[in-house]
Order: sequence, then C-alpha cells, then structure tokens
Amino acid sequence: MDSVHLPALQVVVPLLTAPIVAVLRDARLSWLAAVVTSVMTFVVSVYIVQHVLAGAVLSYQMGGWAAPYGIELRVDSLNALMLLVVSGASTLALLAGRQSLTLQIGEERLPLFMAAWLLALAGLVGILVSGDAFNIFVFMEISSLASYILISGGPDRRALPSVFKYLIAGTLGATFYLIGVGMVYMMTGTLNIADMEARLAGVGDTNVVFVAAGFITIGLALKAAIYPMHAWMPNAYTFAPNIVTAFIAACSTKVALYVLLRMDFFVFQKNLVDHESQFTYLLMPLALLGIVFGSVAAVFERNIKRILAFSSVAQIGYILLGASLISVSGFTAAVLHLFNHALAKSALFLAVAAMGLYFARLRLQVLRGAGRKMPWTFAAFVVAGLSLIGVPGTAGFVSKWALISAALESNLVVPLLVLILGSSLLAIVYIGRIVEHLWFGDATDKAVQIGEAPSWMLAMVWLAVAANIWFGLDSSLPMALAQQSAIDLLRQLP
Amino acid sequence: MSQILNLSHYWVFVLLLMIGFYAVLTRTNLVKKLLGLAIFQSAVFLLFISMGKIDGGTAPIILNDDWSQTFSSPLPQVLILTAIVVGISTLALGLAIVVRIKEAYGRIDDIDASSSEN
Amino acid sequence: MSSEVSILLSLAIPLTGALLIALTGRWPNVRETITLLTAVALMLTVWQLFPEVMDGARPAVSLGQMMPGISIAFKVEPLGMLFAALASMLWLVNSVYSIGYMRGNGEKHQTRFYVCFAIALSATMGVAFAENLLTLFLCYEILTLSTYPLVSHKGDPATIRSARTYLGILLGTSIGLFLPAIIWTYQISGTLDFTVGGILTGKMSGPAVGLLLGLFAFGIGKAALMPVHRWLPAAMVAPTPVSALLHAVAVVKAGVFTVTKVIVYIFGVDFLFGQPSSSWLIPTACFTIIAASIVALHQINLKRMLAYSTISQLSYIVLAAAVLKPLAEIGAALHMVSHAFGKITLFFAAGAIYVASKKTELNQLRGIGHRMPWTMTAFTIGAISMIGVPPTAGFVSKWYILGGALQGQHYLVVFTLIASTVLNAAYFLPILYRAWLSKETDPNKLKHGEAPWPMLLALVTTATLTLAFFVYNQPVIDLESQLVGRSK
Amino acid sequence: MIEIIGIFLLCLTVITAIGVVRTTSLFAAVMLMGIFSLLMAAAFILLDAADVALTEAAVGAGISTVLMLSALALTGDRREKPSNRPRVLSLIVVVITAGTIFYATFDKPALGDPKAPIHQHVTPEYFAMTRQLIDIPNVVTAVLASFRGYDTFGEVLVVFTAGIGVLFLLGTGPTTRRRRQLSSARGLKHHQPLRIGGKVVIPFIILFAFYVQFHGEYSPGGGFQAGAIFAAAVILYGLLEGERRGLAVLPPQFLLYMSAGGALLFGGVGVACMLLGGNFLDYNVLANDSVTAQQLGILIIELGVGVTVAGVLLAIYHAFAARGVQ
Repeated sequence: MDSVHLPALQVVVPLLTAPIVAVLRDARLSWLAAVVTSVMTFVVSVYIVQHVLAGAVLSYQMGGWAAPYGIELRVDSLNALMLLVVSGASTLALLAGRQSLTLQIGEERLPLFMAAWLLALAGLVGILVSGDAFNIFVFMEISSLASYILISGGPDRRALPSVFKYLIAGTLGATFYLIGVGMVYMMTGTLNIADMEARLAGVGDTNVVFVAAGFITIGLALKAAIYPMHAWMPNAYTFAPNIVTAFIAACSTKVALYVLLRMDFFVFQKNLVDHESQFTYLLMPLALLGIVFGSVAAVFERNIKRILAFSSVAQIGYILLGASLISVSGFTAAVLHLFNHALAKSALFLAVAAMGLYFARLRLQVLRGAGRKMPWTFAAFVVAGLSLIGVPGTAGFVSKWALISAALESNLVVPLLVLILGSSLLAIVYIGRIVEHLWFGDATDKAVQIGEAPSWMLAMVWLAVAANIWFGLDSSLPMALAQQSAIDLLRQLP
Repeated sequence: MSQILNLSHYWVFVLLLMIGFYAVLTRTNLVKKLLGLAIFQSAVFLLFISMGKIDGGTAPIILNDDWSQTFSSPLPQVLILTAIVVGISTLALGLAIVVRIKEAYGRIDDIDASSSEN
Repeated sequence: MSSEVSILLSLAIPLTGALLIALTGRWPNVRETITLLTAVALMLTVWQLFPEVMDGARPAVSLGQMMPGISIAFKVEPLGMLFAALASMLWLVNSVYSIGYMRGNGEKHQTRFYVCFAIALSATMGVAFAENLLTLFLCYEILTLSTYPLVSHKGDPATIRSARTYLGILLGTSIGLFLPAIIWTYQISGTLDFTVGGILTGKMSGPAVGLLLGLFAFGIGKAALMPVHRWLPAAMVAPTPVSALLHAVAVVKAGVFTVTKVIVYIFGVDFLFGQPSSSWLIPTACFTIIAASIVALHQINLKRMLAYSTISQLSYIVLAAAVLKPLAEIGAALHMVSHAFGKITLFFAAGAIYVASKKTELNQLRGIGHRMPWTMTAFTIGAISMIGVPPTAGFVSKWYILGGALQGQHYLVVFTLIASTVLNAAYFLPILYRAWLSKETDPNKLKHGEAPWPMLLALVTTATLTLAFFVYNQPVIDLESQLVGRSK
Repeated sequence: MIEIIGIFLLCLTVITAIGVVRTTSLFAAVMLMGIFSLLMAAAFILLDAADVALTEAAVGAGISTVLMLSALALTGDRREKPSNRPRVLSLIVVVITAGTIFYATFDKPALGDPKAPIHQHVTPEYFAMTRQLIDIPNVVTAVLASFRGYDTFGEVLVVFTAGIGVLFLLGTGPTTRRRRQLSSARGLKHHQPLRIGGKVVIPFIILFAFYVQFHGEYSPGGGFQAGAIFAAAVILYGLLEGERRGLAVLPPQFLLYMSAGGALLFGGVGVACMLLGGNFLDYNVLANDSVTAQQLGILIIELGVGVTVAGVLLAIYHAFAARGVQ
C-alpha cells in the first residue's frame, strides 16, 4: 500500500481496531492495543503532513467512485495540521494514562472504554479528512457517541448528568448541522463540499442558502462550545476521567470549529451575498464575549479542571476572533491558535491527571501544597500554564503574537488589543492562583502523604511541555501550514 | 392553494421541529427530553425525504428492468436510513445514561451537575 | 574557541550549572563548588569576548526561527558586552556572598535558590546579547519568571503577597504594553533587528512616535519608571543576595539596558531627536528621580530605602538615554556600571548587617560602624558613590550625564541632577552619621561582630571596584563611544 | 387524492407529537411515540421512500419503543414531574428557529418539482451508473452500499459505538448464577396462548429477517432492517420464554462478538479491496467482472451490517433487561 491510501488509513486503522479491542478480556492488553493504534494514526498523520508540506492536496475516492457520486477524502494544509493535533493528543494521553485509567475506569471495563477511545479518535479523524458534508455528520456522530462514553466513565456521579447534557447539546448541534446541509443539498443537489462550493454560485442569494449557512454555523458553534453555547462544556470536562479530559479538551471542540471554518470559508464565503456580516455581527461579538466571560469565570472558579475548562471557552473565543477578522493574517492566527492551544491544554490536563492519581477531587483547597510534593509535575503545569498565558518561548506566545498582529491590521485595533491583552492578564491571575495554592498553600493532610507522579507518566507530561517549548521557539511547521491554509481558503474571497 | 400544498411538507417539518425543540428545552424529565429529541430528529427525516420526492415518481426500485419510469431520488433516502440508525443509537445511549442517573440520584427529574456539592 | 561558540556558551553555562546544581542538591559543598565554578566559567567566557568587541567586531549567532523572518538570534554589541561583562563578574562576587549569607542565615530550599539564580543569569546573558527585540523579550520574560521563586523564597503570606505584586506588575506591563509595542514596531518596519541608527526612520511620525515610546518605556517595567515602579520595593522581601545582584544589577539593569537599546537601535537617536512627541520622557524620568528620592527619605527599612534609591538611580539612566546626546549615552552606560558597583555594595552591607545582627531598620543602626567596621566602610563608599562624590564611580557617570545635558541645553535635567544629589545626601548621610558617630545604649544589641568572611570578601571587592572605577574607566568609555558612532 | 391523504397523515403526526410532549404519563408518551413513528413510516411510503419506511417502522416503532419501556421499567418513574423552568425564553428560541426556516421555505423548490437541483444533479447519474455498473433493481441499496458505502460503514460503527456505550454504562449483565434469580426470568410462561402464538410467529419473523437481508438488492430492505427484525424476533422470544432462556440462545459475550464481527466483516471487505489494489471499499477488484464484483461486495457488507445491528440491538436490550435485578 503506497502513500495514496494515507487519508483512508488514517481513519480505517482505528475504526477496525476498535471492535477487536472491544472483545479483548485483558485490560492491559486493550490499553496496549489502543496505544499502538494511536501511534500508528499519529505516524500516518506525520506522513500526511510531509506530503502536504510538499504542496500536495491528498484526495481519495472512497469505493473508487469519483466525487460527487462517491465520498471523497480530501486533505490540505488545514486538516493536515488538525490531524497532527488530534492523533498527537490521543497518543500522548493514552501513553501517559495507564495508571490513571486503571484507577478511574477499573480493569474490568477498560477494554470497552479503550474501544470507545479509538472510536472517538477515528470519528474526529474521520471528520477531518472527509470532503463530504454528510459524511462529516456520520463521523461527527461516531466521535460524539464515543465521547459520551468516555466522559460517562468519570468516577464522580455528576459525570452522568453532565454527559447527558452534553448528549442533548451535541445531538441538537449535529441535527442543526444536518438541517443546514439538507438545505444546501436541496439547492445544489450535491453533498461534496467542493462541488457544493461550485454549484452554490448560482443560488447564493436565496433565503434558503442564507438560512442554511446560519443553521450550520449555529449547530457547529454548539458543538464547538462557542459562548453562549458552551453550557455543556465545563461540567463535561470537569467530571470526565482525567485522561479523557486531556484528550477531549485538546481536540474535540476544535474539530467542530474546524468544520465551522471549512464550511463558512470554503463553501459559503464566496457564494453567499453579504456573508461577512455573519462574522462581523454574530461571530465576532460572540468571540469577544466568550473571551471576556471565559477568562472572568475562570478567575472565580475553585476547581482546577473547571478553571481550565472556562479558560477553553476564552481560548475558543480567540480562535473565532482570528477567523472573524476575515483576513489572511487573522485566519493564520486562528489556525495557529487551534494548534498551540491544543498543545497547552493537553499538557495542562496531563499534569492535572498526574495530580489526579492522588486526589479524587481537584479543588484548589484540596490540592494545597501538592506542588511541593510533586515538583516535576508542578513545574510542567507551570510551563504549560505560561504557554496558555502566552509568555514568549512557549507556543501560546506565537499565536498570541499572530493574533495581535492581525488585530493591528483590522479597523478595531484598540478594543481588540485591550481585550486580547486584558484576558491574557486574567490568565496570569487564574494560573497564578493555581500556582500559589499548589506551591505555597499549607499542605493538607492528604498532600503530606503523596509523592511524585510515576516517572513514565511524568515523561509524557514533559514531552507535551517540550512540544510547547519547541513550537514556541521554532514555529515554522505550524506557521507554514497555517499560512498555507489561510491562503488556500481566503483565495476565495471576492 | 397550490403553493400551500407544495410547501406543506416543509411546514410540517417546521412544526415538528418546534415541538421537539421546545420539549428538549423545557422538559426537565430526562426521558421526556429524549422523546423531544427523537421528534426533533424525525422532523429532519421528513425534510430530507420530502426533497427526494418527484411528481409522478415511484420508489427508486426498478421493477421488471424498466428504467424508463420516473423515480424519486434515492440519495436522500440513503442519508435518512443512516440518520435513523444514528438516532436510535443516540437514544439507546441516552437511555442507558438515564438509567444510571436514576441509580445514582434516585430520580430523573431536574438533575443539575453544577450544584455546589463537592 | 570561536566567538559564536562563546556566545552560546555564555547562555549554556549557567543553564548547565542550574542542572548540575539541581542534581547535586543533596551535597551542599559540591553544590556550592559547582555554583562558583559555573560563575568563573561564565565570567571567563564573557570576558574573552571583550577585546574582540573592542576592536569593532560584532560576533553573531542565530538559532531556530520563532516567527516568519524573526529568528532567535544573538549578537554582541558594545552596550550588551558591557552589561554581560558586568553581570557575569558580579555574579561571581555575589555567589561568594550568597554562600555566606544562605549558610549564615540557615535558609531553606537553598538548592532551588541556586538553580533559579543560575537560570536568571542565563536569561540576563540572553538579554545582553539579543540581536532582535523578540529574542530580547523572550529572555526578558524568562528573567521575570525565574526570579519569581527567588522573590517568594520565604513563602510566608506577606512574602507571597509581595511576590504577587512583583510578578503581576512585571508580567502585566510586559504583556500589556511591551508586547504590543514590539508587534506594532514589527508591523511598521517589518523587522525587529537592532540596527545602528534605528529601524523606524521615515516609517512613522507625529504623536504615534510618542505613544510607541510610551508603550516601550512603561512596558519595560524593569526600568521602574514611575508609576510602574512598585514591584521593586515589593521585591525586597527576597533574600539579600537576590536584592543585591538581581534587583540592583541584573534585573533592573536589564530594564534600563532595554530602554537604552530601544532608543538607540530601534528608534535611533537622530530620529527620536526630531520627534517633539517623544519629549515627555525626560520630565517623566526627572519626576521619577525626584519623587523616588523623596520617598526614600521617608523609609525606615534599610532595604526598602535602597530600593527607592535604585528606582531613582535607574531613571538617571533612562534620563541619560533620553537626552539623546552622545555624551549622555556614554553617561548612561557608565552609570549602569557605577550604580551597579555602588548599589551591590550597599545591599551586600545590608545583608551582612542582617546576618550578623538581624537588624533591618534604620534606627537600629546606632554605632554599628564600630562593631562592623569592614561592612560599614564599604557601605560608606557605596553611599558616597550614590551621592556622586569623588573619588567614587558615581561621580564619573554623573559627570558625563551632566555634560550631555548641557550639550543638549536641557536645564531641567541639570536641575534634577543637582537636586537629586542633595536628596541622596539627605538620606544617606544620616545613616552614616548614626552608624559611625552615635552610640548604642542597649547592651543586648552589642553582642555581635562582623558577618561571615565570604560576605566580607564580597563586599570589600565591590567597594574596591567602586573606587577603582573612578580611576580606571577608560575601556568602558572607549567601548561605549562605539555605541554612538565615534571612533576609538 | 394522494396529497390529501398525505396531508391528513402529517396532521396526525403533528397531533401525536404534541400529545407526546403534553402528556404527563411517561408510559403514554412512549406509546404515542411508537404511533408517531408508524405515522411517519406511512408518510414516507407516500413519499416513495419504502426502505426508509421499513426502517422507521422496525427501528422507530419497534426497537426504540422496547428500549424506552425497558428504561422506564428500570427507572420506575411513571409520571413526569411538572417542570418549573421558565418557558418564555425557550419559546422565543424555538420560535426564532422555526421562523428562520419558515422564512426560507418560500425560496425552496416545491415538493415534487422535477426541476429541483436534486433531480438534476447526481441523482440521474446514480440511476445510469447503477444500471450499467451494478445492475441491481434497488437503487437505494446501490447508493447505500456502494456509492456511499463509506457512510454506511460509519453508520455501522455508530451502532457499534452505541452498543459498547450501553454495555459500558450498564454492564454486560449479571453472572449466570445471579441470572437464575432474575425476577423477569420467568417471562410470560404462564400465559400459554401467548406462548404458543409467539412460537408460531417467531420462526416466520426470523425467516422474514433473512428475506429482507438477502433480498435487499431487489426489494426494500437490507442489513439494517434485517438486523432490526431479527433482533425483534429474539427479543420477542426472550419476552415469552423469559430472559434466562432468551440469553441462553445468544449469550452476552457472543452478542459482543457478533457486533464486533459484523463491523470487522464490513471493514475487512474494504481492506481486502485495498490489498487487491483498489481503494477502500472499491468492490470492482473483488472479481474479474465488475458487475459481479459489485454485487458480491454489496452482499457481504450488507451481511456485516445485519450481523452488527442484530448483535448490538440484542446486546443493548439484554443490558437493559439484566440491569433490573441490581
């Protein structure tokens, strides 16, 4: 099998190992199988990135049927970068997570859980490589259902209502998306994204297409937890098993956001009359509100996972803000932040998962003094936190830089600057509070007894941290892909 | 009149969508929420199937090798077959979660995870 | 050893040192030996670059690409050379002192202390050698972060509050003001390389220049221009070696060094001179000098008084740079050196007093000169240098700044310099009087002698340097003359 | 005339839907939901969607009603508690949503308009290509299993995901020893007429399932419908003979193997196509003659679909049923 099959392999490998893993009886073996599969997925995505960097757009005809009759897989620089994020986050979390998973899920249920993990991975990857609007829906459902399973594995009973809420929100979002796709299909007769884009040209001024764009945007905004449609997200992240949070938080909302960008910029942007107004009057205000709300809420939270979850609301706002500037630099910044924020969050939640080995509840009060007992985990958390804040030398800085540059080019310089910088300062506050509690707090009874995290887990946490630093010092890879995707997608601008 | 007839399916779709959506938003009973969700999804099935209909057509199954007839479009039907299966899958998972919630909380009405217990 | 390797080594040596210190933390003697060896190695590495730079060479080295068109790059130029040489030399002295202080005081977490110190020094070297603003910013932030554990060393609630102020102001200003200024500059000029003559000439004009200068001047919070000075008194909760090296030399000098570099290499002296909108900087610096001196007058805690004195002295350097005259730019560089020698001596003395007698307040110092003659002699020399009286280093730099001010006919500056000399005298002389001429009456407070010998060794060294610089300052003047484009 | 019946049916569905939402008896709501699904199925037949109607009837009215009832039995709730949630805001959201769609309807192509883009693009080619390259009468099956076979593969995995989700949440059921104590284990054994009637009917249902499975290319039906019908038959058997004997026929672990096996069979065909030099699910490489190859591929993957769907649905049902004793 040569490189032609890369996009298909990316999806098929985890999809086919999932049933095998599900019937395994041995917990350790199922974990190992999941790790191997995830690593393979990651390797495939690295190959894909190599091809894409060389300027290729990989297209794959499923079943040998040409688009628009069959389903096309299509990978360009935008989804290649996302593939790297998703498969990387999954691999890292799995590698780091054996103890944590055994602790929180239990040996007996682990094979099913690992199968669900692989399905979630395959679903997310399937969304990314797909070039077909309905196929995206199908894989969205695989990833969503699998994510519900993953989150419902959380040890706290509140995981259940949280996941139920997520299920309702996720299904509503997916159905909204489906309605939008249906309307576009009604007007164009096609489901292939590229074909849609071409055939919408004649009907771009109809109400139907306008409403369709709205439904797709809202549906995906719900799945991407864009403020104020984020209500399901903080609890889902908080009560999920710790390792799951590290995986899901790094990529699941971002994949929805990716579809949003793909549909809005690729399919609608050129065709729909006055489509910019959707960004100017709807998404940009939401992005700004999200940045403010997420940052402020994070400052007042008391549970370390909830703090980080609300911070995600703000960070998603950043990404959306970059995109709503509708400029090459803005879009580049958005894509870069997609990548960099995933790096930071994955490292942060992995560090949290390491603490979760000793603490059932992750309230700051409980964790007081824990940092002194596990200095390496704590140091990793701090460095990743710096990346979240956007301190130079970390990946978060690069995207913040790009975002500010883009804001300077726009016609809203001052308010945007104030917001971006203001929320960075709030990030200092909430990360700083965590640091102060963990390091300087009087050690609780529990914290006195604990030690450092297992060294293998620690190594993985630091691998994630190292990625944050590496891409902070040398951003050429994500930058190249982000710029290329911005140019590709915005070439369509009238 | 013909306008109304022609678009009536879409309006029924809108009505069902409203009913389902309203139930999802306002009901606090979790089973009821899932029922609302099912109605909501069914509405979408109707939307797709209506689009595929063609005047004077029949189901896209060729009898007696007669390809000359007018057939309704098979594609929306395929999509909805998939969507129905997705719907039942979601429902099954949702119900399983409801059962677990009942076991954990002793009720399935008005459960909120954001409460202050910690 | 090629000069490129030297540059990289001067960054890597302290980092390697930090790692080794962390690994050998269990054996204090080994750990301290490594600290000293690292300091010696760093000093030798940095100093052997000196002759080359003096001859006009500008060795450079470039690492990965951080942003499109902006690499992480280092290049040695006169001002940075001076700063690096100064910091590396004083680190050695300070290490000797630290060992005495930390052991004499029985401090906890000594390993962490030495590790963070070494990382901070590496960042300082990075600031000194940075070839572009982004690299400088990177090192600047690492410096801030690596000094936070040092400031919060004690770990009690009051210390944490102060450390929070420290970190909050420094990170806040740098992210809120400095970073936008950098990005703005990049947007306008397309580059961030430090270039002789500036990179903004002809690319902007009018009030925007003043605004950008403001973003830089206040964004570089380490320069402690009022009103962003509050972190410096807050930092005084740190152990005294930290105050001595970092908050009298490395960190604060990194601030004024950056301001000077921005004025000289980003704006360009000639360009800025033609922009009336930038003239606000001189009055602001003057205000800071006077106001900080007045506040210092009211302090009763020795270290806090020294901190306010530092704020005032830092603004001398900003002021000198803002005068935009060649003599004053040289004066700025000279003052970096002379203030460093003088102030580190003063802090060393304060720490020695604390270790020997646990005294921290000014009114406790009656007659202490008789019990701690070495310490107080050094203190006296430092104080005289602060006031700017010959034969000390402080006189030389003030003289140059004054010359520059007269050259530019900035009479406000001349007045400020004179007034602050008077104020400096007003808060230092009473201490000297109290230490040498009044008598302690409480017999319980007479039971201490001198501080441990490593501390004395360190403070005698820096006091000697303060005196020596008065006589032997020509190399620095020669080097910095290159900065303003004069030949040797 | 047929339009009038259609509109009448649709009005009934709306009324039923309102009934589902308004009734406070959960049991009634579930039964109304089953009726709602049947009405929808009828409407789909009128809209020429026979396959969809069959599926909606089997899945919507059959399986999902059974699942709902099992869940209700487990939760023990019969009545919905009145909700005190503010309704005005929800109503506004709903009305805005509906309003936007309503606003869009006037630009839509009218129902049945042959000039609608759907009938102009892609659809005609499906008919042409099916006739030429696949040569089976049911074009829906052709599109489902070949042109968009990858979607169907995804769909099978959605079902599979739901299956492992339910098993993960509710467990694979009690151990054999505990199953003996199952209260529902006795089933309806004491209703002799029901038992006998059931035993007569069940073989026919299973036969029908196999017909739907293997005749899907010629008439409405295929793997999904067959799997659902097969599952219904076994569930019926379980209801009549008691859970214990129901499970004895197909034990939980076997159901899990079934679920996984079907998906693997489907995926295996895809991988085999890759190994034979084609793309994933490109059946043409399976045999020398492309029409035979396509038909072979469709047959196998439909079997995979059927096995997985039957396995998952049964596993889900058993998981619910077995949970009762805990």
